[in-house]
Order: sequence, then C-alpha cells, then structure tokens
Amino acid sequence: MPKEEIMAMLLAGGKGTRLGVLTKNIAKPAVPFGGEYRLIDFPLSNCSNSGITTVGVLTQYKPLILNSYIGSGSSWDLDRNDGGVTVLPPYVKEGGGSWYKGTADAIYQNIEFIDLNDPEYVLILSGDHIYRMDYSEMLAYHKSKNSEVTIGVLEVPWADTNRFGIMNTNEDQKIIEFQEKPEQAKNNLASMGIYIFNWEQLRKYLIAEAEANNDSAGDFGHNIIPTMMDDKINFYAYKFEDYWKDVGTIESYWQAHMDLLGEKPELELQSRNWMIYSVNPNRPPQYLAESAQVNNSLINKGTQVMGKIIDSVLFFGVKIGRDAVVENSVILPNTRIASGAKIKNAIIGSNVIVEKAAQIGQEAANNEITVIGDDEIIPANSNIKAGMVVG
Amino acid sequence: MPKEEIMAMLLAGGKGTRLGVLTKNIAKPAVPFGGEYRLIDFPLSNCSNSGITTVGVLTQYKPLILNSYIGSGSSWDLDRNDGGVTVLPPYVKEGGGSWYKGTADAIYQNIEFIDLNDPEYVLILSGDHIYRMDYSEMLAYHKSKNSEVTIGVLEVPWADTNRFGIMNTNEDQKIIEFQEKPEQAKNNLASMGIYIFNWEQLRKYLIAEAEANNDSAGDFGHNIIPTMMDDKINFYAYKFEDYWKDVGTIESYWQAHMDLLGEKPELELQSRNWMIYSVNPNRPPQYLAESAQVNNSLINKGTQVMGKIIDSVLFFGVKIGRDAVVENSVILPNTRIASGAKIKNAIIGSNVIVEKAAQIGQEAANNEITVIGDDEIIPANSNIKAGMVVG
Amino acid sequence: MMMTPVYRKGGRNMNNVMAIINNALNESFLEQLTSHRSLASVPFAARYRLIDFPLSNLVNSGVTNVGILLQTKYRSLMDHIGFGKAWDLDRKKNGLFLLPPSHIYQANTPYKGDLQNFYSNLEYIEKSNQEYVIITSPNVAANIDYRDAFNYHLENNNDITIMYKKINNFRPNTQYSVINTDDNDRVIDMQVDPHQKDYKKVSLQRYIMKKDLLLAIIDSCVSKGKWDFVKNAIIGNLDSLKVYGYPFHSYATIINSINGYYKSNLEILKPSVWQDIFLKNGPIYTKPKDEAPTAYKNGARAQNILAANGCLIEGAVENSVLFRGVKVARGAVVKNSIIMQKSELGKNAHLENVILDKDVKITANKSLKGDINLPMIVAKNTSI
Amino acid sequence: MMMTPVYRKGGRNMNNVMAIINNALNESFLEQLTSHRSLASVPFAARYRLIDFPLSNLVNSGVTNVGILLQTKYRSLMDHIGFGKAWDLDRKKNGLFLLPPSHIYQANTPYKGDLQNFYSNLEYIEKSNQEYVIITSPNVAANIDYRDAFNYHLENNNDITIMYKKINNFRPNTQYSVINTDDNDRVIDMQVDPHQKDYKKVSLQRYIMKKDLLLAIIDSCVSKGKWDFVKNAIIGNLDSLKVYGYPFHSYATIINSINGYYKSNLEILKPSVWQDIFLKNGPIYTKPKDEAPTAYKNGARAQNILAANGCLIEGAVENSVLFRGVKVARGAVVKNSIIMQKSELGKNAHLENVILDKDVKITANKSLKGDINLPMIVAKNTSI
Repeated sequence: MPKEEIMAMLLAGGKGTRLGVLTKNIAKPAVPFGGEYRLIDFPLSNCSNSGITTVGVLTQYKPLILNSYIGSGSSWDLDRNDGGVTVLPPYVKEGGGSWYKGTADAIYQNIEFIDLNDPEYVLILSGDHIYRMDYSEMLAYHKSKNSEVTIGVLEVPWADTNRFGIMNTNEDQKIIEFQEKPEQAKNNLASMGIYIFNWEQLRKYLIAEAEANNDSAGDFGHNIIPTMMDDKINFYAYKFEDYWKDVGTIESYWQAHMDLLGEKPELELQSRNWMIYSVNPNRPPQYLAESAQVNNSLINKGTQVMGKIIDSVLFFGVKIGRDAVVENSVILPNTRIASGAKIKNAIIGSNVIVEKAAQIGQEAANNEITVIGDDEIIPANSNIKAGMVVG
Repeated sequence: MPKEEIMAMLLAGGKGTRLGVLTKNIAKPAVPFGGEYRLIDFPLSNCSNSGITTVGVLTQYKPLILNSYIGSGSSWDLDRNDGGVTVLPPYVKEGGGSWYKGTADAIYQNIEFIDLNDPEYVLILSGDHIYRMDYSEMLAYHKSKNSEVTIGVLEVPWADTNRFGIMNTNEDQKIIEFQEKPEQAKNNLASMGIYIFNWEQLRKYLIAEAEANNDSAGDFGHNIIPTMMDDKINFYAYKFEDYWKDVGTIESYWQAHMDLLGEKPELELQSRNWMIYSVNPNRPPQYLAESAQVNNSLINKGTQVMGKIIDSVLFFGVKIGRDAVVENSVILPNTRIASGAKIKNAIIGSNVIVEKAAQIGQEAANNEITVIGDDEIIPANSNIKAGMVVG
Repeated sequence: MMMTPVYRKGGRNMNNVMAIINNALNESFLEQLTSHRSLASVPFAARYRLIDFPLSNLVNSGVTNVGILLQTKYRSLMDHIGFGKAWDLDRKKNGLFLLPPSHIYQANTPYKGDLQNFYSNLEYIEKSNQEYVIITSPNVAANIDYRDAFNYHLENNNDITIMYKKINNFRPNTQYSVINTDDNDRVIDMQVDPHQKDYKKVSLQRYIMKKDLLLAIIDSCVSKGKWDFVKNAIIGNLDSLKVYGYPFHSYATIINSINGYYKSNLEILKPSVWQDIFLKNGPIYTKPKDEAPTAYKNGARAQNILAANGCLIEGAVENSVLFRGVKVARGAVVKNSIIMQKSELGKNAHLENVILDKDVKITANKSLKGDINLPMIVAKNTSI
Repeated sequence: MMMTPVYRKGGRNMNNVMAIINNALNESFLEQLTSHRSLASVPFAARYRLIDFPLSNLVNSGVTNVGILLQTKYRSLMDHIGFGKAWDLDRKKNGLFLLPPSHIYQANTPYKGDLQNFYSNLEYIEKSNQEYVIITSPNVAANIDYRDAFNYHLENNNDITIMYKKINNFRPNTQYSVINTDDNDRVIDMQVDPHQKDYKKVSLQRYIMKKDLLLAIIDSCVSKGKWDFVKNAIIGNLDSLKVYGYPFHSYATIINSINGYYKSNLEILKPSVWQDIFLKNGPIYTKPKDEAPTAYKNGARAQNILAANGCLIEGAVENSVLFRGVKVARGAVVKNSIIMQKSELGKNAHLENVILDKDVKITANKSLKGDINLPMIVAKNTSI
C-alpha cells in the first residue's frame, strides 16, 4: 500500500444534545438534512471532492445507523482498494474501554488505525457542519506556509467572539495567540474545528498528553493546542470565506434549512461543481397531485403531495394530504401529514404521523420553532402550540 | 428491506491463546491457513455458498486487521445492497463497555443489530474451524423437524468424549440430554458449536439470562442451553459427516495443514463444488527456479522457490533460497528463507527472515513442532531446536 | 413483510430459474428516441429506463442470473446497467451478463434475426446452472411477480408458459402480439402484429420454459434457417408443444409505438397506476444518480406531475413527467409533456403535447405544440 | 515507500491526464489466439491478460480516467475488465469507460480504420475534464511510469511525445513501428512495419499530447477521409508538429507476432525480466480469480516455471508458463510451452514448444512438438 499524503479523521461521535428529540435515536452526524442528506454527507463529500480517499469515521453514540449508512463508502466514491472509509466505534480493548474523553483522545485511541495508513498529514474534521470546502487547497496552504498546524477559521461578528475559539494572527496569518471563548477578543477569526497536523508530530503530543495527564479532557482546543503553542510550534490560520453553518441547535438546524430556499440561496444544493453525495435511497419519483400547491420549497423523490407547501423542505417518503398546509417547516423522511393538517415553523421528525386537521405551531409569532420527534403520532384535531417539543 | 429467513452471527473474537505466538498480533479467525486463506474464510464461504447473505462478525481481540480484511465482504460475495457482512466490535455504549463474557453474551450485546435485520432464524458460528458445510441443509432439517434449537454435531472417538459437549439423542435425533465434558458419556456426538435458533425465542432467553443473573458467564453451553433444556424446548442434533477440524492448538493447526497434502486429501482445497473464498491478494505468479525441487506441497502465488520443498505449504510472498530445505512445514506469508537454511516440522510465522544456513527443528523425532512467531529474524547459522517456540 | 428465503438448490425454487432479456428487437417505432440508444435504455416514468422494469421484476421474484441480449446502440445501456449493482446482481456466482451480438465476431454479415443473438450466446445459456429460463423483453413496463406463473408452469406441466393480458382497447399504430387460447388457457393461435386483431389477449412477451427446451428449439430453428424468436421458436411450436397462457391482472403497458410511449408516461400520473407499477410487487430499481431535491421557486405552479430530483421549477407544469435536472424558467408553461434529463425551457416558453429528449434547450418565448394523439418529438441536444 | 499525493486540479498533475487504450488494432497475427478474443484479452505471463499491463501502468502513474476503444470480439475483455474494480477505477467521477465501435450504431458499413473508433467516441473525449491524453495500445507489455515522460512533454513544449525503445535485434515476422530522430530526439521519420528496418528506435505506441490537439487531428483526418491513427494522425503530422521521442530503458516487449508472444512469455522466466515487469514501477493488477494454491504431488518435477494458482502438477514441467487450473498428470512432460487456463495433460503426454489455449485436453500418451521458432498452437477447447 503506498503511503498516503493525507488522511482525514472525522469526529462523528457527538450525541448532539442541543438537537433534543432529533438525536434520540441517532448520532448527530446522522441527522437528516436538506431533503436528501444526512449531516455527515457534507464532510464526506468534501473529502471525496478534495481527493482525500482515506477517511476514518469515529463514531460513538448510536453507531449502528451510521455504520450501515456509510457501508462500503461507495456513495461518496470512497470505496477504495486501498484506504477508503472505515467506521471506527470506540471498541473495547483488552483492558476495557470507555467513550472518548474529547476530540484529541478520540484520535489518540485510534493511533493504531492511523499508523496502518501511515499518512504524512492528518486532517481532523467534525461531522456536523454544513459547508463546501476544498481541503486540498488548505493542504497546499499548509505546505506553502511550512505550517505545522493549520486551523480552518472564519470571520465571525465581533459580538459573537466570546462563543468561539479565537485565533489571534499576524499579517502572515501565523497564529500568535489562541483565546478560548474570550471576553475581550483580539481578533474575530473563529476556529471551525478543522485542523491539519503533521502526523508524526501530533502523534508525539497525543501520547505525551495521555501519558502525562490521566485527568486530561483529551481535547484539541483545551489540551493539545495550548501545549503545542507553548512549544512554539508553527500555527497558521486558513481563512474560509464561503457558506458555513454549525447546525448544533434546533434554531440553527431550522435556519440552515430556510437558508436553502429563496431565489439565490447561499448554499445551492443543486450546484454540480462540488457535489454533495448521499446514500440516495431508491424511491419512485415525486408526485404532485392536481390539488398540490408548492411555493419556494425543496421536495425530494418518493413524496406525494396533495396539499399546500410553502417555504418548506420535504424529505423522501413524505406524504402531504389534501388541504394540508405546510409552511416554513422541515418534514423529515417517511412522515405522513394527513388532510387538513396545518403546520407552521416546525421540524417534524421521521416516521411521524400527523393525523387529520391537527394543528402544529399555528400561532408562531416570534419564529418559535415547534419540534415533533421521530415516530410520534399527533392525533386528529389536536393542537400543538408554537415552541413545543413533542417526543 | 425484506425480512431475512436466516442470518448468521459469527463469533470471531477469540484470542486463540493456545495458538501462542501465531495470535500475538491478530485474532484467531485472522490466522492464515492453507497457503491462501485465513481461518474465517471457511465459515464466511460456507455462509455465501449456503445462500446466507446477512452475516454479523463479532470481533473483539485485535479487531482492526479483521475489519480491514473483511472490508465490504465482496471477496465472499457478501457485499449486498441489503444485509451483507457487518463487522461488530464490542463497542462502548453510553454506560461503558466490556468484552463479551461468553458466546451468548456476545449475541445478547448485539440484539439491536439482529433486530435491525429481523430474521426468523439465527445461525451461530465460530470463526476457527476448517470445514465445508451447507447450512441451508441444516436449516431445512431444522424446519422439517419443527426444531427450536438445532445443534451441529459430529461423531468423535468415545475416548475423546470428555473433551466435548456431548449430545445424548433418541433415535429421532432429538436431544434428550446435554453433557458438558462428561466423564461417563452416554453418546459420542459432540457439539460443533454450530446452532440454529428461532430468533424470537432465543432473544427472550438471552434477555432473561442477562437480567436475572449478573454473574452469568453468558455462554451457550453453560447457561442458555441448560435453561432451555430445563424448559423442555425441542432440541435436535444435526449430524455432520465430512471433514471438520478445530485448529485451536499448534498441533492441530499444523496437522490440518498436513491433512491438505497427499494423493487424496480429506479436504480438497482445489475442489470447485464448494469454493473457499479469500481476499486473494494481487501477486505475481509463483516462480520455481531451475534449482527448485518440490514434492507433495502446496505453493501459493507470489512465491519464489530456488530450494527444496517437501510435504509443506507455502503462503504468498514466501521466498526460498537456493539449497534451502523445507520439510513438513508451514511457511506463512512474506517470509524469506535464505539459502542453505534447513527447516523441519515447523510453523514459520509471517514476515520472518530465516538467514543463511539457519537450522530449525532439524532433529525433530516425535513430531515436535517448532514455531517461529511473526516478524522474527533467525540469525545465520543459528540452530533452533525442535519443539522450541520463538517470539 | 416479504421474507427472503434461503433457497436450496434446484427444484421449484426461483434460484433454479435464469432469465434472458431479449433486447434484440425492432425498436425503430420509437423514431428519434431510439436513434442513439436502444429501446431498453429509453427513459420512462420520470426516473427510470425501460429495462429497469423487467430487470427489477426478475430480481424481486428471486431470479439471480440474468443475461441481456444486446444488438445495437447499447453504449447507454451498458452505462446504465453497469455490473448490476443497483439490482444486487454484481455477484461472483450468477448475476448479470451482457451478451453482445454475433457481429462483434463476424463483422459485415447481414443480420438475420434475434435467434442469432441467442445462438451466439449458447455457451452462456448452457453453462448457467439453472434448469428453467424466463425470456422477457424491455418493451413492457409492469410490476410482475413471476413466482405464481412459475408454479403454474410446473403444476400444469407446461412446455411453454406465455404471460398475457386481456386488453379491450388497442392503441392505434402499435405492434401487438396477440394470442388465442382455449378455455383452459392453452394457446391455440398467436399472431405478431396482425392488422386485424381478432384476439384480445396480448402477449406480454414473457415466456417460461425449461432451459433444455430453449436450447433444443434454438438448435432446431437455426439448423433450418429460421431466425425469429417469436414467429419461429414460439409460434412454430404451438402445435407440437404444450404452450399455455398465464393471465396478468395488474397494470402493464406495452411500448411499441410513440403514441404508446407517450400515453403510458401520462397514464402513470394516475395514482392507481403508479401505485401498481412502482410499489406493488417490490420496488423498481434504477441506477442511482446524485441529485439534490427538486426546487420549486417563488411563483412556481406544479400540478399532476411526476418529477425526478434535481429539477428547478420557476414556471408552471401540469399533467407532465419531468426527468432529473429539468429547468422550467419563469413564465414558461408545460402541459401534457414528457421532458427528459437536463432539458431546459427559457422564460415564457410554452410546450403542449411534446416529448423533449435529453439536453434539449428551448429558448425564451418559443412555443411548441403537438397533438394529444400525435405528440411532437424533439431530438436529443436540440437547441431552438 | 511511494506516496499518493492529493492532486490539486489541473496543471502538471497526472489527474490532468486522461488515457485511451486503442484496442482497435489488427490482431490477426496472433492467429487462433485471437479468433475468439481480442488482442487485449490474450492471456499473458501466467495470470494476466495483455491489457493488464497498459491499464496498471496508467493507474500506477496516477491516471484516473481511461477509455478503452473496442472493435471486435470484446466479450471476454468486458468480462475481464468489468467496471475496473481491480484497478480501483470503478469510480463516480472519471474511472473506466468501455467505448464500443461505431458499427453498433451503423451496422453493415465497411470498417475504415481505428480513427473511426476515436471519432465515434468524440463525446467521451470532449467531456473528459483532463487537458492531456495518453494514447496506448494493448500489445506492449512493460511496467511504465508515465510521470517522467509527461514532465518531459511539458518541459520540452512538445506537441506529441512518443515513447520508444532502442532495439538491436528485431524478431522475424513481427510488425514494428520504427522512428528516426535527430540528436535532440525530435522525430523526423516514422515507418509502420517496414520490410527494411533502417531505424533502431521502436515506437512503444504510447503517445502524449494535449486533448485539444487530439480532437483537432481527428477532425482534420476524418474530414479528409484518413482513418489510420498512426499513419495519418501521427506520421501525417511529423512535419507540422513538434513530435519528440522519449526513450524507455526498462524491459518492454512488443507482441506483434506469434513468435513474439511465445518468446515474450518465455523471456519472463528470467528473474531480471520478471522483476522488471512485475515489480518495478508498481504492481500489475488483474481480475482476481478464486483459486487454491497450486499442488505439486508426490513425484512432481517443476523447474524454471511461472505458474498461476489452482494447478495440479503430478508430472514434469520445465521452462514453461502455466496459467491457472492447469493439470499435468503423472508421467506427462511439458517443456518450453505455454499452457493456458484449465488445460489438462493426460498421463505420459509430452509437449515441447507448444502453446495450448484454454480448456484444451491432451489425452494420455499423446505427444506434440513445435519448434522453438515456430511453436505449435492448439486452439481453445480442443481435445485430442
């Protein structure tokens, strides 16, 4: 097997607590997105399009669904004779096992796997951001700067800097200081949680951290990077200037869907320049009945629409009954909305049944989002108030 | 996904302690066999040839190698759009995790995976036996007998019955008593560790056992089967009458290789009626030099033979130097035997270098087997005495 | 839920049946639609190709060894089928076999008929380890479970079983093979494309027989210089063999004319029909294509349509079938039309009763109108 | 260890190069060996087909988009190549493309030459997103890294680069294309199969050029009714374009005669040659076949042989090449011979200087003997 120049390690273990009922049965990276996708499709497609063909996916919470979703990796063109995609649950070693303590610990526990692939560089990614990015450009930047650690950053409003890890850089983009959620930020470049490390060097730091400090949180931001900073390692910031969204909360998840709509959405899913791949379920074409009305919406295959859809996203397998109205909402796979139901400003989970004339979030005034968890049944004529969470 | 009639769960976690240095780096089912294969190729090929296309492989000890060896399962025609082969390391759940306590506990911990496939029957297999078997015949037998548990059995010499789980059967092959390693056996039908259960029923017993008894060894032979017996569940024995070998010890592993040689070997690897598949590494053809002498031996591709090979098995990538003599031995992949070396009654691990004129096991008198572990270097002119284990 | 049984070898199990999809048929009736592709790869029903139907039917029935006879223009078919992964037929044993025509061995000899294609692939048929064979064709779209028909074939001890459907209204200018049966469904007459249709039972071009019988018939026909599968191999043996019909009662459409192709697409807009054809006996599989969901923009109107993914609709679409990646600009109107992959309509363009092949560009303000019984066809890559 | 870099788009990277393997060549010189298969799928070197060499060379050099021009008898080639999985070319983007001949679109028109194959696949070439193209052929077996040649092509600003090898001894009755260059390796003359070989530089039939140049040359040739790739597209442009040679120094063999085929197989028995060809610039990939190790039974003798897996040797084999599944019964002797897949020798059979095609059965006590310069060929499936 030839040595790889770079491989990616994708941290996909997150439980996504802030997504509430949407992650009851599945890990956050497996959460459906955009009518057709799951969150993890974005970093996996980015890897594939960037020419990175060896990817380890570190799972943890609810790993079976992700494991079967990823399969051989062929959906992302990552079924390779050498390398390809490998799902890595935190397996129990002879001495027992535990969940990863943090991002760096997750990599530490998979040193053996990375060593098998023997890469020059390791790209660390997380599985819950919506963006299109060419990692090969970042690698070229890393090499051209003679960087030892390159961190993807994006400009955030100064007011939000206290929510991020902030990179204080010089005019050459060299990072001279790292501030974790600072009250007084010196810069507005926030870490995207995307790192390129030189593997040989990172490996040493991971082992040193694990051996020196049993109580370490095993986190890149809190442990490894500060230590490396102290050692005067060369850090560079790589500025990303396209659409990027962390969909870690119900609000941002809903908003990211609304961002897909409109005349010129910031993230154009249909663009073929940088395809987002997915497992692509086999379903019949979408059927819009004589009585259907659709406006400013994304509708996936396998759907049957007899009602009215406004400013909404419908996943595959969704059925919308006659005279039902769906507005400003996201309807997840295989959910059925019976005739006469009215849904507004809502996220409706997978396999939900909304029975006849049920009302969901109708009186939403300040954009409160109503959420119905997977597999719920909303009885006929019931009224789920705006902002409620069912499930 | 249509419901499967039967799926297989293959217990491949064994450390294979009795195989000593051969399982230093790999799990027992990953141990090379027969010049081309690994032990796990036998049950996987049996599944494929029997038409069983959903297989869970339960790994535990050193799971990475097995994981990458199995890959998408295409080598065994088990890369299916539905089902196929899935590798299941004992992953750490939210509450922590531990290695499987026993065979039944391994199945218990994977109930969720089996439920996803929703089979009528579950076939339990182990990953370290050499045999060709049509499990679909066993299933037909199970159904025709209205059996609730069917156990694969074979006749063993009466003298050996105290080493096995013995099935005492009536004339209809119904099992009326189960004796675990009895001193006074009532029968000579030994369990092969191959079971067909009705999943719904087994599921209940597994849960009951786990809930009732925290100290349970979680073993089919010790816990589940005796409880089921007590409950008067219908057990039937399915008699297997072809070649079968447990290769759990150095002696039986070596002997199983010798069984492949001779004019009419009991297990004919070249037979195309029931192919044994393997990952089939890409290697150049084997090259036998002008100076080569070969007799009663199996030689795989990618080998270069300049010396003398008698009654031996050479795996891929092996190089045998001029005037070297290999006799009654098994040479594992990518090992180099330099010129003038002499090897007798030995198992030489993978990636070993036997330097010039080294002597291994030359004075073997009573078939003592000499073993060299993986990656060892045997210095020039050294003499490894018969029966020694290096590594 | 349906259960996938572990078949034992031989006997009455569907893994004792192989299939041949006969793609060596006259296909000129589809005019421009088949000028660069074979009938089998003609797009159908918003996201399929015609061959998806017979192939998926076989797979859903448990057949795991399928040979596809190729004759002409099969490049797009090869691209579509690949190694059969979409149908789970990319297998070590059995699986999918593309069977090229004999002229790749003997160039420049005149073509005699489809039995030549069977004949030049005798080795494949002989070496297959099934006892029975189903012969099908790409020009019938339906959702067929062959298991009942196969059981009937065995229990009735038929030599040949022909699936048929009773039809009361024949489409004009469409080729049908019709059969006449006695009260026990024994086939006593069969006619290929007769002017005068005396019989109402239409052959669905699905034949079940023993593989050995097929081999014997091919041998006998070829040795006598007879080269037509239906006329010689089947009709020629009605007297000497036990040939029985097996009725099919669900939706099936025979695509043997442009009119039939057009009407069949529109027929599938009826919920009862698409439920029959897409869902009844198992899914219809097709090569997966990566496409985002279809976007309906502000002001779009879409009623009574079937659409694939990746479309961008700003105008109005009704009673129409849209394949993937179709674009309908603001003010454009599409009515009773079939729009194939990646075709685009400019602003205020109007289409009525039109079939646009792939990659057609209709610029702004253009208007095309065919008749509901004579749709206008616009060839692939046309720009107007 | 070699490193697989992540290529950025365009420029001097090998992912900016596509390749076409021209399998539309005259292949009749291999007589019975090509009567049922194309040159590309002729078995070679114990476990390969000829096409494995050019295809693996391209993949090992980092080329990820390869089109294979097909002309005749390509069924076995399709079986062998499949979707390119063995070469990791079963990809969503780029990958492997089988390009059928034009006669699948226009049957019964006479074949004019290999440029017709290029011409009928212009769309594939145009749509490929690489700027450069390597054109290769299946009849040269070598282990070539194209990266240096491509860099030379770029740095020297060549229009066309032709790989060549200097040869001192030409095999008799073998077709060679030879070139003459000036001191800077500029190609000033080129001849296809001349009787009198004045030049010692033999074209390895590997050409590098810009894709746009290839398209322009095809257009120009076809519009003037010129249909031969080497004679018209290359030789016809020697004066007007910067055509340079690039020397190849490792082992390469040109298989343009039975004698060349036979001798090349035997040549590979030399360790220096098989190390060059199997190991030097990366592995040669081939379709994996499930086979047990080869068994040498009691009393077997095997010296100076290359053998694939699955053989069963009870007799004596020397200076020979055995493909998979060959059986040599007790007392049989094989010398200086090439035995293809699954052929069997009965007891005490003798072969010397013989090529057995696939599935040949030689019964007990039979003896066949060719000459070392005129081997005897036994066709596929023969039993004697």
